[in-house]
Amino acid sequence: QVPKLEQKDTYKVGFAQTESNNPWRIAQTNSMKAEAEKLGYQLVYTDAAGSAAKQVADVNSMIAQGVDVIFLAPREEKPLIPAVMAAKKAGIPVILLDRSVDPSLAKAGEDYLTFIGSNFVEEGRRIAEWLVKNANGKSKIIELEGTTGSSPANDRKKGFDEAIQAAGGFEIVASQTGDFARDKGRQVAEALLQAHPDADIIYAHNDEMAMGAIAALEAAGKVPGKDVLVLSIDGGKEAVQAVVDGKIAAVVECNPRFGPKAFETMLRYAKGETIEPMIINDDKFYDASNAAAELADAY
Amino acid sequence: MHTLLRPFAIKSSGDIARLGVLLALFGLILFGALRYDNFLSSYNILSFLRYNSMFALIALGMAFVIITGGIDLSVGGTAAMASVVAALLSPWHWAAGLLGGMAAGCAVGALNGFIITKMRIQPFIATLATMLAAYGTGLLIANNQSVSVSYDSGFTVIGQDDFLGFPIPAWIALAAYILGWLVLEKLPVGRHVLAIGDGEATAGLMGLKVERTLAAVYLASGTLAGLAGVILASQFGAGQPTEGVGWELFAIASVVVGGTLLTGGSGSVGATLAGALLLAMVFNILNFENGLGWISLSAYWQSVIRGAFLLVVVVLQAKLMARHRSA
Amino acid sequence: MLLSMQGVSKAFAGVAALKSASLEVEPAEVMALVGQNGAGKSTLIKILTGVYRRDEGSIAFDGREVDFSMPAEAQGAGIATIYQEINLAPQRSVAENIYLSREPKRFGLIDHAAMRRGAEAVLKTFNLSIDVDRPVAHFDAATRQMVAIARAVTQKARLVIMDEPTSSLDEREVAVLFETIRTLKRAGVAVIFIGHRLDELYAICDRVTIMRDGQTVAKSPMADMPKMALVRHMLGKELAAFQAIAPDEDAPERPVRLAVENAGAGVRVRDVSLDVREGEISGLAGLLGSGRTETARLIFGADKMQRGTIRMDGRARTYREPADAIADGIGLVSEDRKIDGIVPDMSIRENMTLALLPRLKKAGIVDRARQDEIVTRYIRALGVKCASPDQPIRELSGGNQQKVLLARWLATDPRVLIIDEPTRGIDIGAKSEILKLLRSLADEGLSVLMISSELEELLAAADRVTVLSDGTSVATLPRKDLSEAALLSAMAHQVE
Amino acid sequence: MTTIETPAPQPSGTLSPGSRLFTLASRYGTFVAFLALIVFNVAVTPNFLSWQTLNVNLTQVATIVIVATGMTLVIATGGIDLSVGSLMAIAGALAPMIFMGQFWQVENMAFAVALAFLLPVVVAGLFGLFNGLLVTRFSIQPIIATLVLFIAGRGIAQVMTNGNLQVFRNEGFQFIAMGRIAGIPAQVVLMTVIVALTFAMIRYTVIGRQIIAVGGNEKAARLTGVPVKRVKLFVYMISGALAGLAGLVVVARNSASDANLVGLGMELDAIAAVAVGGTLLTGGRANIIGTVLGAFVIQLVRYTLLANGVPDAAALIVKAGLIVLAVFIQQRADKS
Ligand SMILES: Nc1ncnc2c1ncn2[C@@H]1O[C@H](COP(=O)(O)OP(=O)(O)OP(=O)(O)O)[C@@H](O)[C@H]1O
Ligand SMILES: Nc1ncnc2c1ncn2[C@@H]1O[C@H](COP(=O)(O)OP(=O)(O)OP(=O)(O)O)[C@@H](O)[C@H]1O
Ligand SMILES: [Mg+2]
Ligand SMILES: [Mg+2]
Repeated sequence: QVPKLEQKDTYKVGFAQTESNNPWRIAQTNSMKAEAEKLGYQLVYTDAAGSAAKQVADVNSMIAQGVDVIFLAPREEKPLIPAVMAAKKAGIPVILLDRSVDPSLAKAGEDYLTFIGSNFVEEGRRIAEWLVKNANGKSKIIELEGTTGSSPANDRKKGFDEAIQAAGGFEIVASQTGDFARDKGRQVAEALLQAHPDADIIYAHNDEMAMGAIAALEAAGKVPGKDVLVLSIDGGKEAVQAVVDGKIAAVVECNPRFGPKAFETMLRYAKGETIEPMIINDDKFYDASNAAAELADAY
Repeated sequence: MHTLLRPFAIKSSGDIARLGVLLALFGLILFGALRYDNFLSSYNILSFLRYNSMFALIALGMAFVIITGGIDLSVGGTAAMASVVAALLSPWHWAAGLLGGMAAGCAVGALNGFIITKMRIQPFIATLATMLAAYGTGLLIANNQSVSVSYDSGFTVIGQDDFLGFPIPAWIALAAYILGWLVLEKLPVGRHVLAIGDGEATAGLMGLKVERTLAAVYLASGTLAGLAGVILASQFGAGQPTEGVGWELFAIASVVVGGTLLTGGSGSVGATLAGALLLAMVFNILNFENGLGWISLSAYWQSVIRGAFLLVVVVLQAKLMARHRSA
Repeated sequence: MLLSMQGVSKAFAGVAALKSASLEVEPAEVMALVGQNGAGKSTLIKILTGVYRRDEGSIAFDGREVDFSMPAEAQGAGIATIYQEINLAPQRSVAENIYLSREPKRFGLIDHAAMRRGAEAVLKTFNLSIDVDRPVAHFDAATRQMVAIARAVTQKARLVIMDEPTSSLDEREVAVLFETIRTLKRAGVAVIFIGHRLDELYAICDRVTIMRDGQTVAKSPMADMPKMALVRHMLGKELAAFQAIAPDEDAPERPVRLAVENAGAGVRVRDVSLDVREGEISGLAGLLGSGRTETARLIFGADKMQRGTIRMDGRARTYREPADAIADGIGLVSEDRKIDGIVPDMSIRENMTLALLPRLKKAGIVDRARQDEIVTRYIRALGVKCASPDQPIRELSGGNQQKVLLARWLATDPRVLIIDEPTRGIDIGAKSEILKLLRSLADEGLSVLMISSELEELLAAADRVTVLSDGTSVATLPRKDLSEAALLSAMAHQVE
Repeated sequence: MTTIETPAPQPSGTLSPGSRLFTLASRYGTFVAFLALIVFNVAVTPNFLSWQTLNVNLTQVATIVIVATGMTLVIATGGIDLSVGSLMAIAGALAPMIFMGQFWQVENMAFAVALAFLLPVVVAGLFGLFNGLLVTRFSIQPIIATLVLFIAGRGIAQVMTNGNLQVFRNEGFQFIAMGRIAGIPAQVVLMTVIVALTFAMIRYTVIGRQIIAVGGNEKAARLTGVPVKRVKLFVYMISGALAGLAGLVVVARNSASDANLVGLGMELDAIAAVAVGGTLLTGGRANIIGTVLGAFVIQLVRYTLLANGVPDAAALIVKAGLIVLAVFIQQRADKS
């Protein structure tokens, strides 16, 4: 069973972040810190710099420091299992944020408390579904993948590709990694647009690459939104603004503001409530129809 | 001087640097012990050793490579690839995983040796290329994602279990270091490695089999990286094709902080271990410092502090060596 | 016959270094291999030991055809070699260097104690008692040369090759070496001895092979080859007599240009005072390790001077860097050309003008025309044997490299030229040329400080000689008092 | 291309015309590799022969070339500079902060933009100077000396921006990456000018020759009066400043500065370009034209793999093979 959590006035909580090299992660970290500060808790924050192995070591050092709860944003599904198990053994409840761990090896409600976050496969599927409805005859897709081997890249590709295949009539002419980065995304888009001038849809696995792709389109003398539809995931302010401007056609939100919900869940557990095994964020969807209205709320 | 004291005699500026790194290591441990609760708890010590044994292994191989005047940038990629191979083979038998991973590392090492000695391409470039190739191969055979190891074949024992109260990976690293020390100090081939680092052409003229020795050194480095990959897979239950980024720089820094010159020709196995532990300790200290809550260090400050720490260590070392030289 | 090399040819980048050269050596004989700088002696040796591959020719060793692909194989077959540029691992200890690749072992592990004992024992036979645990780099060129010799003679080889082994040794060391060679001979070992000092060759060698321009031009028993004939074979012409360099004995005292007063640094240079006068060649003599090289480095600003004063033309000067000394018109041709002299990958042109560069510039840009002019002039004046001025200097023979380095400093038109072992590795023809050149430059006003281990050379060329012993200047002998006996007794001053 | 400073000795007329042709062809090893890549692309890659393709490749290669030029100088002295990527991030973070008025109120935009060009490059140059100081004053080995800023430098950039992305639009500033001079993209012009100046410096100036001498034999250089320390300080400073400049180009091109990512991995690209271009990492040589060709080869390989849909994992392997091959050809060429 998941270790119990005493009810106390203040807690020492650990937050094991996986990396902080993109705006999304930074927003997530800030949200966690802000909430901990608001509640007056002591936060032990670690950054694994993109290494699953280091993240396990980080969790171990939290255990050594005797934290009450561990919030873990696991970098990967499988390698973080030892961290979850070590915490369980040490009597510390773990709450997973934004990515989960391998369900065949660790179970919510048993080995860790719960998972809070979005479903990356679902994000890819949602954007694909929008495309199927709104393609207007466009059909040749360039896909800008996230960092090779990372789970959001794999899942966002899986969800999208499967849905597109099922719908039929579309062709993914090229799919290459842009490392979730604007500059790399732009360079890759520039090259792919040269090799495939007939492409009329670009699907980027995050906002940064989408912005890069828009720059590439403009440099190639094409009009994003008209000649080429740009689709993205994350839904940060800059991207939603781009939807308003008509440069991005649609974007699925993947909200990084985990702080309030994470700490609320923890307190509910301390009070003795049973926690559902999975808490899915309700992520918004922006397209021309709602972007202007929602812009102010975008993160 | 009494023969018993001979090993501790300070004869060269390298010895001084080695003394320096030991002092720094003890200083840092003392700092941690005084400042943080539970810093010297067995939990922290054991998990520290379990995790960092991977880096220690890689640093050992790197030490040998650097002593020859070379460099091996491929170790991180090799470890990542080896972890995938080990994970894929682990369902058969734990030994299949262990040997398979080491063989994968060995293969990259052999390739490095070939490119460097037969194609005569500089180690920096040769191993830069094999680093890319190792990552590529790892991703290909892993199909771009982490590969679960078998939890039934006993493979995870290697990385996760203890023996006589100490983590098995730490035992492995210890054994490797003892072996490494023996080779470097007590076997002719160790002397040859040092002489080659002193000057390849000269070593050849003195009748040493330079190419063969160099190839062996890269092979050893690759194999140790493969072993680190096996531990990676076993300890974390997965082969990870994207792990290992920056490990080579960590290893190089460990070796250099251990008083070994990148120009080759001198170096010490023991000091390399101390160097690796010292640099790893910085991460551990930073984690504890964050826990104090006095200052909440962002990840950014952490890298600034790590850089500054490295700076302080190498500058101090340089000063010590300069003073020794002028004395 | 022990060794027979026949019809060996070798070309580097299309330029022939050896043209069908041959060499034969019998067991237990000492074979002299002589020839001008660049004649191909070292190349022939390197082909024999597998450093280079030959283009043509055959080699038989001990009755069998051999084709060594690397020095390790030649060593394994019983050939020990001391190469021209001393080859030792500088950071390894003396003992390790002597035993590298055949370490004494106990239970499979290196027996460090045995190695130390062995090394001390063999060095003792060379009258050298040094700390064999110290890295070779801590010792000067002469000691290193002795270590290399010790390494070679303890290899139990059938053939020992020595490429200019005496170029950095003083007479006492040479005597020790010769004793060693005789011992080897008695044990049936053959020796190939390459050298430029004729007296030495006649003293130790049984037969001689003479090379010129990559070819073997003469072979004969040493006794049947008069000196003059040998030189004629070597040069392909008669040698202008090796004398008349010496200056006039009662020339008037000239003003002091460079004065060193009680200079010292560390333990190597304790207290050195000497004068270098305008238009004179001043000699600096001393035993191996007496601190001559270190003194030169102090004067030149290469090492930090801790005590004493240097005066140029009467004014006290401090040189923190060589650049300061150079700016004052001082030049230094260093002793070890491989470490302190050449920039191996740079061309002859660049190497020759390196010190001159700052003065060859117009608005920061090198004046190529002047550079060319200077380079051509010195290549001709010193007879540098090269394919073109654009050839990398590392491709030149040892002696020719030395000439380029000399030209490097002459080109700066210095007022004081310090020159450490000026004729090391230089053939007899070029040697008298260089000494004559120094003389004539002195006559034009240049002040030369010449460090030399060859007393004969000092006697022939110097106007006065300062003798160092254990880092201290113990005597200054004017021309009229100069004699071999006087020098030797001064050098022995504190040692005995 | 062969090295500039030491043209190999002219074969003395004994070679047949055929073998001379071969020598010539193999001497320009990198160039041959480059041509082979072009031929391959013309045959295989769709729409390769177009102005836009040339444009894309030239603009993309510009930053690598700029950084690799500085790297060539550092490597020529026998050093190496791992900090270039981090310095790009620092310069890239600094520039927008200046013209967006985060330090002080911007009153005159033209002035602010001029400052946004100048200040970051100067700061990066000073950081380079810091590298040089570590190398010369403290005799710290270059890899480690520059590893300090490799680790800390990006952290400094992130601390400056708090890790946040800075998005901007500023025509004046972005001219460096978006503008055109006589129809040629500004960054390409910039690259050409830098390469030409550096080439001339290496070949014709005293400091250029001294850089080579320091790398070729430091002891000998010092004994011939070369101001070794000053020469080294100079090259690290230039490398830093050029990295800063490249950082400006990147952020200007993206209309955004992301301290986390600007210049990430640039040190390896630059070093690979230098090596593929035939400059030995051991120092004593500087082949600027080779470096440019090396960068072109790396860029073309990247483009080829992308445009032909080679998956990332396989692309890594191909890239590795091509680097080894290119350096191998280049070295054989050097020997003949
Ligand atoms: N690696 C090389 N590359 C090109 N040319 C070379 C090389 N080694 C030697 N040579 C050339 O071969 C010729 C013979 O050189 P070698 O070193 O054998 O002369 P040597 O007789 O030993 O002269 P010294 O008495 O000066 O040592 C010279 O002209 C030299 O320039
Ligand atoms: N035979 C020796 N035994 C011990 N130390 C020696 C010996 N030879 C040289 N050294 C070391 O070298 C130092 C002096 O070297 P230096 O090069 O200044 O002398 P030198 O007179 O120029 O010799 P060389 O004849 O090689 O030119 C000595 O103080 C000593 O440390
Ligand atoms: Mg020779
Ligand atoms: Mg001397």
